[in-house]
Amino acid sequence: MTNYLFILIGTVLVNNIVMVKILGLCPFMGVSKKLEAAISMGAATTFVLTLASGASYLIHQYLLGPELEYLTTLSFIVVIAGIVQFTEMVVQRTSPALYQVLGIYLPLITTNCAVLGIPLLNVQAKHNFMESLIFGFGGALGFTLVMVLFAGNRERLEGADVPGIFKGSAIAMVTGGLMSLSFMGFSGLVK
Amino acid sequence: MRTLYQFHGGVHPPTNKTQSTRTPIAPAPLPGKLVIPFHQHVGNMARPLVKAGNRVLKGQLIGMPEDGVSSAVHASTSGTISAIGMAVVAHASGLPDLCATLIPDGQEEWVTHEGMAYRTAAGADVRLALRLAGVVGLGGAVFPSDLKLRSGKHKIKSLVLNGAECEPYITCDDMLMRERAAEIIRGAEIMRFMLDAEEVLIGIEDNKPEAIAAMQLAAAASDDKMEVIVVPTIYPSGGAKQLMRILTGIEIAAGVRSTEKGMQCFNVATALSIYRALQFGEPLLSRIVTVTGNVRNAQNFEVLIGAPVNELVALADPLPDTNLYIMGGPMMGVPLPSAQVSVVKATNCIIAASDKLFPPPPPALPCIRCTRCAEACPADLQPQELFWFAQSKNFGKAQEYSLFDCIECGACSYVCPSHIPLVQYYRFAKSEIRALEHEQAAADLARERYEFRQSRIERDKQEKAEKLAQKEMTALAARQSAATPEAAADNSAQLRIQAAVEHAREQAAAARPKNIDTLTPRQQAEIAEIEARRAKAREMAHPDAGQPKE
Amino acid sequence: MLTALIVMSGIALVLGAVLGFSAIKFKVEGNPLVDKIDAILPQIQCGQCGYPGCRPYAEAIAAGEADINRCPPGGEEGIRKLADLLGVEFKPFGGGTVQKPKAVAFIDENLCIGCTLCTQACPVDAIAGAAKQMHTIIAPVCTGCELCVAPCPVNCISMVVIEEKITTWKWKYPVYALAPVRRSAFGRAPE
Amino acid sequence: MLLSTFISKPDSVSAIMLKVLLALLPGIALYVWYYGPAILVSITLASITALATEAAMLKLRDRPVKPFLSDNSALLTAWLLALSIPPLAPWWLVVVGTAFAISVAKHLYGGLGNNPFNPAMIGYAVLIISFPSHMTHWLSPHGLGQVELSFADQLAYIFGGHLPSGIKLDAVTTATPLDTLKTQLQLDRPVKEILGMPIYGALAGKGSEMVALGYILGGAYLLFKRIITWHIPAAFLGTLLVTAGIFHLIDPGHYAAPLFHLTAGAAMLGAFFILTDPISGPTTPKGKLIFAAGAGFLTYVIRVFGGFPDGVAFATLLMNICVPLIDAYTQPPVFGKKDGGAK
Repeated sequence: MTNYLFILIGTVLVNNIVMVKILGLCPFMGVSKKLEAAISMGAATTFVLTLASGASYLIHQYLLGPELEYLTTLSFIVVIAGIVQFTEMVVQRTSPALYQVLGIYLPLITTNCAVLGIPLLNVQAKHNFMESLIFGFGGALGFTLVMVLFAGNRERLEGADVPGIFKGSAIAMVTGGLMSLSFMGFSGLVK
Repeated sequence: MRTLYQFHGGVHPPTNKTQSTRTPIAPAPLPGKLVIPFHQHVGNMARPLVKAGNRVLKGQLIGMPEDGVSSAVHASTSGTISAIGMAVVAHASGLPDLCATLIPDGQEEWVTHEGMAYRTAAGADVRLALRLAGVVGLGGAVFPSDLKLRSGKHKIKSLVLNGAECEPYITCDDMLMRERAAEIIRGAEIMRFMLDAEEVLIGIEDNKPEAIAAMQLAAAASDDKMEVIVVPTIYPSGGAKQLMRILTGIEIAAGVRSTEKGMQCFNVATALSIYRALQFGEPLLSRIVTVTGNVRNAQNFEVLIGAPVNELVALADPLPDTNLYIMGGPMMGVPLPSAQVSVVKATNCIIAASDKLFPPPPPALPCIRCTRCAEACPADLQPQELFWFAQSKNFGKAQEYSLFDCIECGACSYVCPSHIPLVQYYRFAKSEIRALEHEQAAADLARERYEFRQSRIERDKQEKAEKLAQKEMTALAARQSAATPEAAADNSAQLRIQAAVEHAREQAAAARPKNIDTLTPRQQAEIAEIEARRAKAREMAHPDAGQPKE
Repeated sequence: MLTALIVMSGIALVLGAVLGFSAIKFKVEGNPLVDKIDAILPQIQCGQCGYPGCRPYAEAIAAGEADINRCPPGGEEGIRKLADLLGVEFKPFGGGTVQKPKAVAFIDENLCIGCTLCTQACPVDAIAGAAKQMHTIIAPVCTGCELCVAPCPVNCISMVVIEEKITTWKWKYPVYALAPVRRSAFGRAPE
Repeated sequence: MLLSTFISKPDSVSAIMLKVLLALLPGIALYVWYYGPAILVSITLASITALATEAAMLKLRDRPVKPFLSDNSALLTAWLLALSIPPLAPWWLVVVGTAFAISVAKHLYGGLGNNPFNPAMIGYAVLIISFPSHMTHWLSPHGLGQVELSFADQLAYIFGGHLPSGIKLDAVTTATPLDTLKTQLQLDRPVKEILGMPIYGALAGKGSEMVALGYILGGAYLLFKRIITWHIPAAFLGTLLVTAGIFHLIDPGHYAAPLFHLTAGAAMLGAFFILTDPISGPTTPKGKLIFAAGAGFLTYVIRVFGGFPDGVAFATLLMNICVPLIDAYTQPPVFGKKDGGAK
């Protein structure tokens, strides 16, 4: 049980997928202008990532096996793309407002490297099924947390007297960097 | 002892009131010219009833209240109207507005007037009398008083009389209460009667002991349940909502009427003018104005509405380094665009300002979020957030943070260590939001009209097509049914003639000018002239049309 | 090799089946985006965008055929709102469009010949008048689109800029003064 | 034309910042008393760097230099940073940290009033991640080092990097009390025994606990002058106390007493001077409590379980990130819209 807790804390804070592993920067920069959009993006990613972690574990464990190891990345991409498509259709049907907010970013979850990265890390770390699920969920939770915090800061930064050339993405990048610096404070917390 | 409540925040600026309370209220002499704006109150502008050259009597109605929220405007003295036109008025914009210029004849000849028995008259009649007497709130809001004297469906428990006068420098209500307490109490009795209120609470700040004593004496003589309540000196205790909170503990949110909570609040000077209007039939022609600041003899004057500010200030002997006049107090007042503007019903105080009296603030620095403003805000707002959104023009967020609950009291600007003109930002954001809302309403209306037009055009097209189809059908039927070609030709010719007649009739109806039955000869002449001009225009537009062809 | 082919096509088959099923199950009709865009447009129906009205322009934007910066009456604020809604970057006005001050049409009634050409042109029925009668603009509903100006055969329609009155006056943005504020003395020194 | 309020309280940003600087003096005085005047060198260095960077950035950004240079905010950043790094740090360390703090953490965001992070703590975080070894050599308090350096020797080291021949750096410096506790605990020694080492005083580090007392004094002055409110110090110290207390109760042999944590490291400096920075902190009373409580908890976690010797800086930065959300969700009800607002 503590093992699971450590994996969760580890993925959410210590080895945060965005702040420490520097994965998934595309939606991190793209969908963090508005708080609501960031929350929705986080929720959608959490859904996809948890599902993808579980599915990819099953595929890797039972379908591929050691002799088809070289198909790992390929098959993961296909599965993730499928799950994202599925999510998109569900969201569009069940919550048009959310669909509107997420806009073009929903399909972009497919190309979110964090979503591919986490299943691959799972394989690398030789996690079992439960561990893979929690690792995926924790990673997505960490992603959501950082997205929401970042969006809050960006909304506030809109009113700041940022020098002309740093307006927009540039200052957002700087902020992301300083946030990453802050998250380094967690290093060493979970070995 | 009554329990008093507190409102959040508030500030203690130096009061500077003693300068202008040393001498009693003095009547200001008749000025050489009065400029009376037709829009002195909240709501619609009054409609002018006089023309240039008319002689008017003192108290004569010259501006008729328009529909809804509006109030009357009167000639403040007898004389001749020399002009009706645009003139710069006492407004922060410095823009001109419609005014009547009145040259006094010095006779002070009153129009016939008499009081009314308000206790026996119908409530609506009493309110109409007040509306026609131009009685508006004299505390600065200038909201027509008659509209506030309807108890409506809510039971009014407390009538609050506002004598707090918390703004620094201003003493007009203080002096009025000292000298005319009895009349104010009479006015309060009238209002209590009209609202059927249980009690009258008169709130006065504890820095006006003479006024408190006078009012207590007068209130004791009244048969109504009246209580003079001494409230601690803190700005802005004179804000209607803040005073009601202090006296009753009840807070009235923005957009909520105080009557819903069983209260109504009036300024003491308004009570006096209500009394004068109903007891003697005297409309609101003058008010008490404090003239203070950078002057040698600060004093309160009874001034006719429309008197020019420079003539008024001259009575108090302003010092030579005066470079600005402020209408109102130093916290909420507005700088006057010119010294030539006239005193209006909202003018409670004129402060002569100089750089020495009110030193220009040091440069404004960015907000450091120290939250002194939030601690001082009597409306429990977060001024630093409002400022952040207003300065970045993020109006949606500003509204989310309750921008419109701001009463613009200036307590935040007063305490700001960065010297940011905060209220200024809120006023800017508020007027922008109002304009945007107005634009949105206009866009909605335009969309509606556009869609209606589209559907009408569509319908017309369809009807035309149907008619055409029908015509063809009948024609076809006629052709088929007609035994002889002659009959058929007859038929179609008949149809054609009928259509032509109808068309002509239609055209005639369309071209005939309307409303010509009851025209005066002059109007008829005008129409003829227009027709001639039109013919000429037609000629100009089609030069070859009228010319004989060669 | 064969197993790899079988595995991959198996994954593809399963995903295809799931997606195909959900495409039927979660079908969504209509496009609410057009309404949202239309709500932002100023409804002046001026056609300066190159489309015959606001709604056609909204449809073109939703279909991705038109840029968001082609509505001069909407102003920069309008472009910003559209950019927010569609999740795209703000663009300045393009295609030589200029923002003009708000105005309403005015018919010189001395010259009007009552030809009704302008009433036919007006998209919001803001011109009153029948054939051979002089026409009048109903100023409160006039959107200032200028569509009536060109058709007039006698050039009797002009655009009158709406002037600021006390009732429409707006407080100005405070100048963020970093130099000490000097009070501007009014025209004449007080006597 | 001047349109808003015509009168204002005689107060200014520079006066507020000056009072905060004044409040730091007792702590600095005790610092000098226990550790020698080297700290004054780094404070001076940091101040000069801060003012120079500020002026350069203002010029680059085309903003008036004078009003901002005289607002004392750059000086405050410099002082706080100088007090957070070892006094015997080489000159370039101070300069790099301060310049980074002022230019990136402050001016890229628009200067005074706009920075979302505490600039001094950004400077500290950059230094401890980039130059960890330089950041752990703290001067030993008087009487504890094997050798005492003269002021001239200290200057020579700060600016030249040379110690007098025959003296090793380890002979004049030591790890901080918090750091020592952490490394000794890894050797499985009980807390009680570790705290018996000569660098420890009555509550925490010898000398450093007295400096903390100086900060408390300064904090009291700030509270008295109403520059800061009670919310942040109380919530921060309270949470730190409670968290440390719980762990201490669970295993007194492994977790130091709560009072140790209150007086060790930068806890007091953080409570009264760092977390109370209004610009990067929340503005609502409830928000201040949440912010400071979060910082207190994170400080303890990073200190005790994390990889860095102290947690105040990182806890401050992590809570800085949360400020916009904390503010947004702790807005107090406005006039007339309170629950049960009628009476």
